[in-house]
Amino acid sequence: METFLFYIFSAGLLLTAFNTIFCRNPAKGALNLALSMILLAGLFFLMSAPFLAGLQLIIYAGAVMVLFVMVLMLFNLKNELFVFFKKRAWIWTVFLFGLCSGLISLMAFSSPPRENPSYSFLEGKQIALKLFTEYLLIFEMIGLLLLVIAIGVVVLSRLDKEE
Amino acid sequence: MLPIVILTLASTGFCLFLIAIPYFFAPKDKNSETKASAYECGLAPKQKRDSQISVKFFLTAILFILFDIEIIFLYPFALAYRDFLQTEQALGIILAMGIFILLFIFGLWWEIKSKALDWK
Amino acid sequence: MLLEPFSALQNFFPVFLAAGLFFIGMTGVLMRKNLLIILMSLELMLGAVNLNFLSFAKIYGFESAPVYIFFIICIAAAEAGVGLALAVRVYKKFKTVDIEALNFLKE
Amino acid sequence: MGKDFFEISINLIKIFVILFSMVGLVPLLVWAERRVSALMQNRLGPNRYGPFGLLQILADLVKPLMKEDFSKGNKKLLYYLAPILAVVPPAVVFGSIPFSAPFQVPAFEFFGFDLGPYTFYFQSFHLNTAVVFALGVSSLASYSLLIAGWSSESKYPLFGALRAAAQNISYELALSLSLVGILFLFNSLDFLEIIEKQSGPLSFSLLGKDFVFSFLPNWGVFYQPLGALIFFVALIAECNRIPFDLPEAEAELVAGYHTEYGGIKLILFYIGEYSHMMVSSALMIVFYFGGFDPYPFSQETLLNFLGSDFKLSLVLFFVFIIKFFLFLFVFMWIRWSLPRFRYDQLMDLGWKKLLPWALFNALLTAWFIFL
Repeated sequence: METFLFYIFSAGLLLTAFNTIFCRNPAKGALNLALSMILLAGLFFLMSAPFLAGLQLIIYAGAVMVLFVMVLMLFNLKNELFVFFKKRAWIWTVFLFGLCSGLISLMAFSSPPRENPSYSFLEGKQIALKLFTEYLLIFEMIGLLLLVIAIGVVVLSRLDKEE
Repeated sequence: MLPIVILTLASTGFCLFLIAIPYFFAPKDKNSETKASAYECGLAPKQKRDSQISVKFFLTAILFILFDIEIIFLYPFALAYRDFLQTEQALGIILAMGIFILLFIFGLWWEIKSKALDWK
Repeated sequence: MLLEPFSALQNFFPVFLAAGLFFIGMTGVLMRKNLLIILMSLELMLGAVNLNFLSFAKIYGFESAPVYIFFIICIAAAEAGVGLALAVRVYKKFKTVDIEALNFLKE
Repeated sequence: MGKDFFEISINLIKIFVILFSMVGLVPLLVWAERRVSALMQNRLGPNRYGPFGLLQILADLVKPLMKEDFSKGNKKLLYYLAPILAVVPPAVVFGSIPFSAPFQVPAFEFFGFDLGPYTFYFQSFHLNTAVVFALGVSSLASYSLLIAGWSSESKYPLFGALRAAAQNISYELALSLSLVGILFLFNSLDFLEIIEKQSGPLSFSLLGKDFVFSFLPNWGVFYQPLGALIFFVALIAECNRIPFDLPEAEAELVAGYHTEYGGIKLILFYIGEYSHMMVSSALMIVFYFGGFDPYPFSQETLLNFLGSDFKLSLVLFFVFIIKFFLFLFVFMWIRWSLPRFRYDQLMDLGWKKLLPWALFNALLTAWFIFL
């Protein structure tokens, strides 16, 4: 039953991903992307990583999408005409996807996966133990990055007051 | 995982069922222009609907994301806090989290001082 | 039950899905002219990378994959914020979100 | 869902029972709210139809069902999606809240099938990372505001939706920070474990010595009174209830984001709001008031007093229901006793006061645990 759900979610994910790109109105694109992020969180859930699924739900579906929808409402975009930048991009996509899936199947047949995997490292506590022992430096850098962005965004959005 | 999907489908189905009832039973009449116009306390809507909205909402949303990420880092730390106390380099980890929270507090203080958050 | 002949590929299915999603995001970035849609498809690509990390964590027991996913989620959200701040500035100055307008540096 | 056919069907029925009990409770809450507010302003609430005016609920529900289903504009799909999105996230989170202790069903024989032993959970689904899940899903609630405002295609609902979403967002920060305090204390993400850790008399060890207060229960609120207050205020703000319901206030923008909605779609918004209120009071109980933990007598004494753990779960269920209605009453009580905040006061409270205090509370707990 679970694999059946897995296929439904991945089909839904591909469908909404297509919609975010091929829709006329960017606001509909944003809502489609929100749905695809929720489905991605569902996929994480099915792959027995509930903590990451929860994070994905909070950050992507909760915060990023609300930001997009807010911005799109700010711009009040009319239904723009169906404008494509370059036609050749399609060919690139199909070619690279074929190449990539070939490489993956090569890897699949060459090295067998682990036998009885224990997915204990996906719980919240294990992530914390690994995060704060091995990747402490990156953690500090991200803290600094967020501070810089917080200040930068405020300054950026205040420039027009001086003009 | 399956019960969550069933629960969402059940609740959407229930809402659709509720919405469908008036579709069958309620009276339907022609869709006059005045009825279709936006509701502005009875007066005819003055100007076309799109207008410029202040950037303030946008700023709140971005600051929400940034502070939400910092809170997300606190979740695993809170979960494994008692285990960190047992490890030998516990003090290093707690110090690092102290610096992180210091940056968080400084960011918040700077936002408040620079009046980026107040509305009027 | 679908991929019985390629049973070795059975647990590689999310990797193919992630690759597909990544390239959909890539077409979005390459093909669309609206700055916002480009940012959105960028989010899509980063989500696909997350999915890839998780599936390889499960297949090959890659211990520190969740930490990478953690960082990618944070950086993607922060990047979306900054990207949109710039998009607002572009909209205010050029009154359009079309990236055709951003060719003033070209002489 | 379950090992054998019997368990799957039981789980399925349980999901629908919990969903319809939640949606069924909403008209009762509407009626209770009108009675409570009336008694507070010493006038009688609805008591014309049926005993104590209980048939008033029927009238409230049937009338909008018969209203003409009017909709306009070219965003029809989104116009209908908004009310549905208002109801689905609270319903899903309501399913994850444990109403009572799970009990073991022994293996029994039933029409020739021998059905193995399994545990029966008093909730739609049992998650071991329920806290993050509940927070993630309840953060989806701000979509219904935005879509409703945007698909009504007129200026004022758009403003109302933006303001409601901005308020919803900024109080979510304080909510998740006060949850961090809870995680410091009980460091587990599962609702059942958090409740289980809150049983027994209040006992903690500080600087080596441990204190036991036998008269106070071991609930979260006595460890973090400040965190409980912040959590409660943030929950009220999340449900857009007075004193935080400026975006829907009549005086401000007509009716905020659901101006253009009428008939059954408006009722769906009310169902969404009241179920969000129910979820909030249930979360408040689970985190700070010990879920289904009957303090005066511990669960063990109750168990051997009542015999089988099935009866124990039933008694614990009633304990939860009592606390649940107590908190719903507090929600209504606050609604009719506090004036409405101005919008900038509202946002200032969210960012400038609640957020720093929640952070302070989390750090304080960390410091105490460190000692």
